[in-house]
Amino acid sequence: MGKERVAVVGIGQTKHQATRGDVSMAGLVREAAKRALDDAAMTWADIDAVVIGKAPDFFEGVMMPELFLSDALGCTGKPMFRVHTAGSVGGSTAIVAAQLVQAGIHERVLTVAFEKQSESEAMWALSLPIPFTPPLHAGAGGYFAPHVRSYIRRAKAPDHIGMLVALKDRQNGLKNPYAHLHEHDITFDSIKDSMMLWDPIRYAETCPSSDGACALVIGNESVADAAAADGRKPAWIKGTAMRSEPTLSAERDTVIPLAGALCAADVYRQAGITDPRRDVDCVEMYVPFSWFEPMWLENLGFAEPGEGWKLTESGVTALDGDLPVNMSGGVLCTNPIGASGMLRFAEAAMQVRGTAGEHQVDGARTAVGHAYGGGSQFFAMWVVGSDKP
Amino acid sequence: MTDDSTDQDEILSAPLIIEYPFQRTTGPVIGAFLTGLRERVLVGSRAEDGRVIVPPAEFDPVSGNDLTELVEVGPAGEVQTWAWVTAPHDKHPLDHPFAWAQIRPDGADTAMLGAVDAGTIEAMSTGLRVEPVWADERVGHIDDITRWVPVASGEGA
Amino acid sequence: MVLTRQLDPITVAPLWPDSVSIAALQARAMLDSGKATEADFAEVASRSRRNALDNPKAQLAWDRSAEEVLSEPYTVAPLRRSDCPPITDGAAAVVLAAGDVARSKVDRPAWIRGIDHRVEPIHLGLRDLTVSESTRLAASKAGVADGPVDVAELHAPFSHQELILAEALGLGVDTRINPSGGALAANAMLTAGLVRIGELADRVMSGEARRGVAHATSGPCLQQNLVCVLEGEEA
Amino acid sequence: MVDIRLPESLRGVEPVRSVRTPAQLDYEFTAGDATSRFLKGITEKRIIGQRATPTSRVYVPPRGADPELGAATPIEVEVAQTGTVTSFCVVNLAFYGSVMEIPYTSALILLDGADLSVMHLIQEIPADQVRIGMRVEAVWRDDADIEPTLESIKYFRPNGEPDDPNVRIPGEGHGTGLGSWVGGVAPTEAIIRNPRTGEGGEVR
Repeated sequence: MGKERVAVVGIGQTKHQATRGDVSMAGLVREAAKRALDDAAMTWADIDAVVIGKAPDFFEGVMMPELFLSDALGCTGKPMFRVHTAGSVGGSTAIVAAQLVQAGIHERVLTVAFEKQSESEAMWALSLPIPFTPPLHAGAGGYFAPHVRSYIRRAKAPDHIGMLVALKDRQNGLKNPYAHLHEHDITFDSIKDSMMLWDPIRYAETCPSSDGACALVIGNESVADAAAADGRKPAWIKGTAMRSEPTLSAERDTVIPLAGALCAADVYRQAGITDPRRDVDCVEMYVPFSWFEPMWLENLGFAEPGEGWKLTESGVTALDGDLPVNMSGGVLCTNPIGASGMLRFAEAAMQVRGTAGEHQVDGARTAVGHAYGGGSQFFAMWVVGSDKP
Repeated sequence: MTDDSTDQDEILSAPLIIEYPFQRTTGPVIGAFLTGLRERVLVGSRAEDGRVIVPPAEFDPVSGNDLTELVEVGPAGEVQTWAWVTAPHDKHPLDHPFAWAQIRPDGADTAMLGAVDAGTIEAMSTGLRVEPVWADERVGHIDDITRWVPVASGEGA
Repeated sequence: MVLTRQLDPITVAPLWPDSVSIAALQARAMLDSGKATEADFAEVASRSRRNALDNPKAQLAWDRSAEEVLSEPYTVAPLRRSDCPPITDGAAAVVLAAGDVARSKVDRPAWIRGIDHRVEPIHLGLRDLTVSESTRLAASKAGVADGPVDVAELHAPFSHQELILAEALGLGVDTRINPSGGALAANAMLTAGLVRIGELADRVMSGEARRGVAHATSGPCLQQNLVCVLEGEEA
Repeated sequence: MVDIRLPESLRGVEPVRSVRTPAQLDYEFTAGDATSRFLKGITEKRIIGQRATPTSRVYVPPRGADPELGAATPIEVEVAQTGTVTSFCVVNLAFYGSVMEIPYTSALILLDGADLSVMHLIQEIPADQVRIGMRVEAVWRDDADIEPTLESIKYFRPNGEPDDPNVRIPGEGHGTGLGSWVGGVAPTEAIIRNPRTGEGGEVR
């Protein structure tokens, strides 16, 4: 079955902060949505359907928050859907929205993802005291740190790689006015001297807890053509893919997850990418702990197994490198969990639209957005391009 | 699941209690509603079609645009629909039989939820006039209204 | 009590209004509007559980008259115990296939002819609780009225909600409503809508129904509604 | 922020900006059949896993199904109380609800005879001396304190055996842990394959 050509024609995000004490949950979500509508030169009435994503309901303690947010997003009388795939949800949500347009069901879909972490604390919600089980999981860091250690051993990576990633992403974040963390005085040594929280993960190698939202308007070919004619460049969606795998499988490779590799292979096939290292101009990937940059470089095919850290070490992934990674500062600078995946997808779209401001990669024509979630069990990716497919 | 002979009595279960404080930011519109409760005042927001919505909607339910005009309503109002709870749950606001009611404060065009302490089901009716009973110590929380009570005849009209 | 957590987190949820009470507000509005009586509610409750006698997967099935239901005390007036759904553990799965794949798997596929999903404001004060505008809109988009409806499987957890939905869907006397017993016979909440689609599909695939409508709901007092039209092929 | 027009009565008073809305929800957690059987074994100080077929992977603790095969795991297998550390982290962070004293070492331990690592504590060794490949053994609570919980194993400690130099890090070198891309080869031809669906490329 043929798919319609679709594009991102509007992008909005909030200023991300530890606590957005000035807005309600609904107000936060609207701040991003309104900016996306303005960017798309549309009003609420122009939207056919709304797709909302966020991570577990426990985080804010509102069950199925899409129900009460429907008023805020102008959903009355419209189709409204909620997507939930843990940390990858922002990416999955954008893909569901894109598919509603690709399938020809709607012409213009607003998609929004958010988290207001200040209303509660995600680490508590991720460490529920499950009966019969020792309380060992100290949040996501406690879960992922052993996998990072496995990577370091398998790849024979030197210790400083994680610190290099943290330094790069925090410095990239300084160029992004929406980023939560703006650490002007960060240095390699300050990262090295920061507390070892979940050995081998240091405090300065972890993501913050943020309040924030991201929104995209996705339109069909005629909507995108009209935007282009109006001087508002669309980001054409060249491929979308989602994959998942069981968390507790004896067959599972937690360093190079199969589902992540299959997701990448699928999205590259759709986008006609045969050598991602050569064909992709920049990548925005989901790196909540710094060591995940080299891990995902391998998982997504930008490097051979065991070689990802060498790209980081040699500066290939720097903003002025050959393959810039996390130009926005990434999850390490901004982590409103439910929105984090969509922020990656949005940054990729901004790059190919040429609207990324100070963190723009010159001449970016093909960009990859990536998100993962759960215990590395959900993966979502898209490839966007400046040229119509 | 693995063996039909499993004795159901051997399936283990244990209480799982989930409790969080949830500190919510209100934004200016809901914040004004809570400020009003603290000051013993009910406020609603005026929608684009002129209706006054209470609790105030932050956004127009039809157009989706921001609503910015807050107006004082009530505090007395009229029961629009109600449900009689014979056996209150321990989380309910009252520990004896009461009515949940959608109450439209005077001057408002929509209703808000409240617990009406009417004594008996016979004392409840659609159209009943009620007024809020304010907590002695109010902090800007929906619980600042401890309950609603019928307005004695001849009062509050 | 968990369902209170889906209401407005600042102005409603802290009051902990339980889901039966919220539904009862809607039932009272139905009575006050003159659109239905408590006897009408009882008829729905009685018919649903009687239909469920033929459904081996139902949780709650019995043969009691509407009069017997009316003699029950109120749970949350004006709702009686029999107007409310049971609390259910359950799951459902449906396999979808397109075109020739569907034809190769079953003799008589239940084709999805239309499906639509619409939402309304969560605040009860912003809605007329005696109608379901989002269901009406979804039914119109899904093309319910484009042909006769032999069977309707409606996700109406409370008896009065069936009456609201039947009106919103424009169902007439020729439509058999909830032959499975509906959500009053088993209500594993977030799967009860999918069960409706499965129940209808079974009837279409078996030839018992030619064309039917399935419905799913979510949120307080039918806030969000999905309508799905299934149709069989004549051999 | 939008400009709000307030009624006269609220002008000049300190506005409410946030509100506390605590919530407590009471659940009854049901362990299910597989976990209940496993925990029954724990009360007898035995560690019992499950597998789908006589040759398939042994899951400890069992979940009742083998996720790769998509099959139930009716065969019970008692595994050893010794195992190998496949990875670990040292937690230096106190967090809400935790009764653990920091720092503590939380490790993935592959019990001898099992195919999936369990997460548990390592003690009786300084945290900075814990190693991948280290051999460990279970230390149980006193008999009187044994309950149907994995906490009846107080922790694991070094058992004195030499490290296992060939420790299998989860997924590595078996199953699908094949890595992904092979230099210069198009990713669509990459050597990755899903053993169940066949999706992906050929096995190297």
